[in-house]
Amino acid sequence: MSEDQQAVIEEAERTGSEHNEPVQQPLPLAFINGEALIEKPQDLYIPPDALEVILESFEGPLDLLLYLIRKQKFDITSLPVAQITAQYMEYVEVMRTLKLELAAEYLLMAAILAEIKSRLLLPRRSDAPEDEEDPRAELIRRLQEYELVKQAAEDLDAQPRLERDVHAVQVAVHESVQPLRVEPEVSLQELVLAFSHAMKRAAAFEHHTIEREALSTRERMSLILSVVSASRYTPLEELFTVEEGKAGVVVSFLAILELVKEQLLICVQAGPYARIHVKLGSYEENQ
Amino acid sequence: MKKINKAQLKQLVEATLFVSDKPVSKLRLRETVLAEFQVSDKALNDVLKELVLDYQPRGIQLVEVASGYRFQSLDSLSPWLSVLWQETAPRYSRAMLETLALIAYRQPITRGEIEQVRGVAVSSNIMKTLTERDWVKVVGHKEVPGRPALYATTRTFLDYFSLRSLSELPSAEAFEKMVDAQIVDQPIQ
Amino acid sequence: MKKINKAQLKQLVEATLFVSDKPVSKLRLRETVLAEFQVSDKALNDVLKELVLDYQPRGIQLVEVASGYRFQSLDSLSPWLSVLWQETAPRYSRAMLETLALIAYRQPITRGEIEQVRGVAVSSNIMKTLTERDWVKVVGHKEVPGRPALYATTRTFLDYFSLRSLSELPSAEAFEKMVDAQIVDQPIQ
Repeated sequence: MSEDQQAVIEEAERTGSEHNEPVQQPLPLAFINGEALIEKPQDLYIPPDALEVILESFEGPLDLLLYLIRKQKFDITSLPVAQITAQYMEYVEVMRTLKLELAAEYLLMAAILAEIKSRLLLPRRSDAPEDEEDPRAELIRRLQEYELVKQAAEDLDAQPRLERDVHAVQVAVHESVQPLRVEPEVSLQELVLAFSHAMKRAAAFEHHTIEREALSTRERMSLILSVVSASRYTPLEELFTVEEGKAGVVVSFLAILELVKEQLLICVQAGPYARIHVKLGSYEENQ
Repeated sequence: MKKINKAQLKQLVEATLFVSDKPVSKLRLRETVLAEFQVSDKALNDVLKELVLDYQPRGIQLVEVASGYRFQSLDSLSPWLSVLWQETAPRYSRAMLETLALIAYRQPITRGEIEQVRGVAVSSNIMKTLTERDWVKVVGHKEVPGRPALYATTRTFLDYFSLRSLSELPSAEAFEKMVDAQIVDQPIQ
Repeated sequence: MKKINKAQLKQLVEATLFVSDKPVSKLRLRETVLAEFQVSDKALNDVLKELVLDYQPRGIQLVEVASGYRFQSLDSLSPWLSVLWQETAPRYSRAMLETLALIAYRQPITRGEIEQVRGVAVSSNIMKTLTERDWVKVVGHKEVPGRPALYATTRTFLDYFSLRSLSELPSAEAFEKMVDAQIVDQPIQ
């Protein structure tokens, strides 16, 4: 039982006993089976308002039993069933009268207590096995277990807790920290498929004739474009790399022809056998 | 893999623990900020130990919880720090704490088993709150009629209560004794 | 007003700056955590100065900004800390892939030419994304009215697809044959 609840009960007991000064005729506490209950339960008297609070403060019949046992300073293992049952019943009766909705668990426990009591009263049969279990054993075990859980819950509550006892620290990052963008992955297959889709669609819509060109030529076209300038003439031979061999020279030559055809490149030659120069731009513009 | 000197390693680890919104494990350090560096286990452990010591006299502490390392304010300062927040930290009912404790100590456990020990029904609200806070999760179903859900606690629960593992739970020993005693007592079952 | 010694004041101010999600001004310190203490301006200034100095060699720094003091990570650590914030970009759209494919297979090509083949406008966003990823670049301008940019693929593009040169790009026809062959080859599945 937490300190809070203990305080509520103690407060209730104190005000209760004051309220119960024998100066005036005591009002009936409750009506049980039509009879006025004037006498307070043996261990304490709780005013009706406080009872509800207390009732809510018990976490069930085991909690109430534990409270009664502790209050009388009994040892759980010796569980004096007769006394505990009597006190428990008084509580339950009062609860039942004052609070309409008494959890069924309380009544179930009352039945269990009554059963244990009756078994204890019965004389032990002579042919009973030696190791016959004490009828209280199961209840004692449950009470011990529940007491442990209750303690564990209190311990858990006392554990340093985020938000209440400790606060997590989070420091801002310097503004130069930029989130790292993970770019989507693309497979070569996707790329080829996309090209094939685009071309098929183009063919279907426009009856485009798509010329086949060696990719190496187109790549070389890009390369040449990035090398030559619009303002300055570049000697043609600078666009060939001897180390590439014949095939490479042919690719470069085809790329240059293609660029001239597409009017991206201008070729000029000052006279027969003179050096050929190229620059960006189209003939039309230059004329 | 690049080399990194100890001073730089310490600064990088320190800054990472500070800017992260969750506890950071050694594994996560290695997978993120330390990915390109060659760092021995010993070097990393040494740096973490040093950081724990460095902050011992300060207003915040470096602690290890279930999912990694985290900086947190000194608990003795909480009475003053709490004025920084409009809302006070939630208080949890005994029913909630007892249910949580049972799940923590007896996991995996069904709702029926919790009710048996507590002697009262467990409200659905409690299970909902515990699940929503990500303190408790369903880890399976018991193979009995109705296949009731089996509950267990999460890493978030341990982190929240500043625990590294379940074995650090208070009164864990008492629980084990109790369970052992029961097993001895009930050999027939 | 209670007294507070300097060590405690320093711890409390430090913890407050750490747990706050916004910069904290001296006024706010006085109105919240220090409300019940008697603290001189000098004492508060001294403590803040000391904290700034304490953190100078560390992975985070205490800095004063417009609205108060705050801790922030050391700027030189930014390149590594960036890894902690990863954003996964969404998958590329079909329009994006087709544009990239056309640039790869038909380079150098203008945006107008891509639009002609695809039959729809190419959004500036697509060109921007491809350029930012450094897969595509402008290699020149076509000498026609408007001088449109000519796009080509980059070395980064080739590296990404593990190609030594564009000539290694499979031709669409060959690729389709391969796909067909696979379908014929695996009739059972």
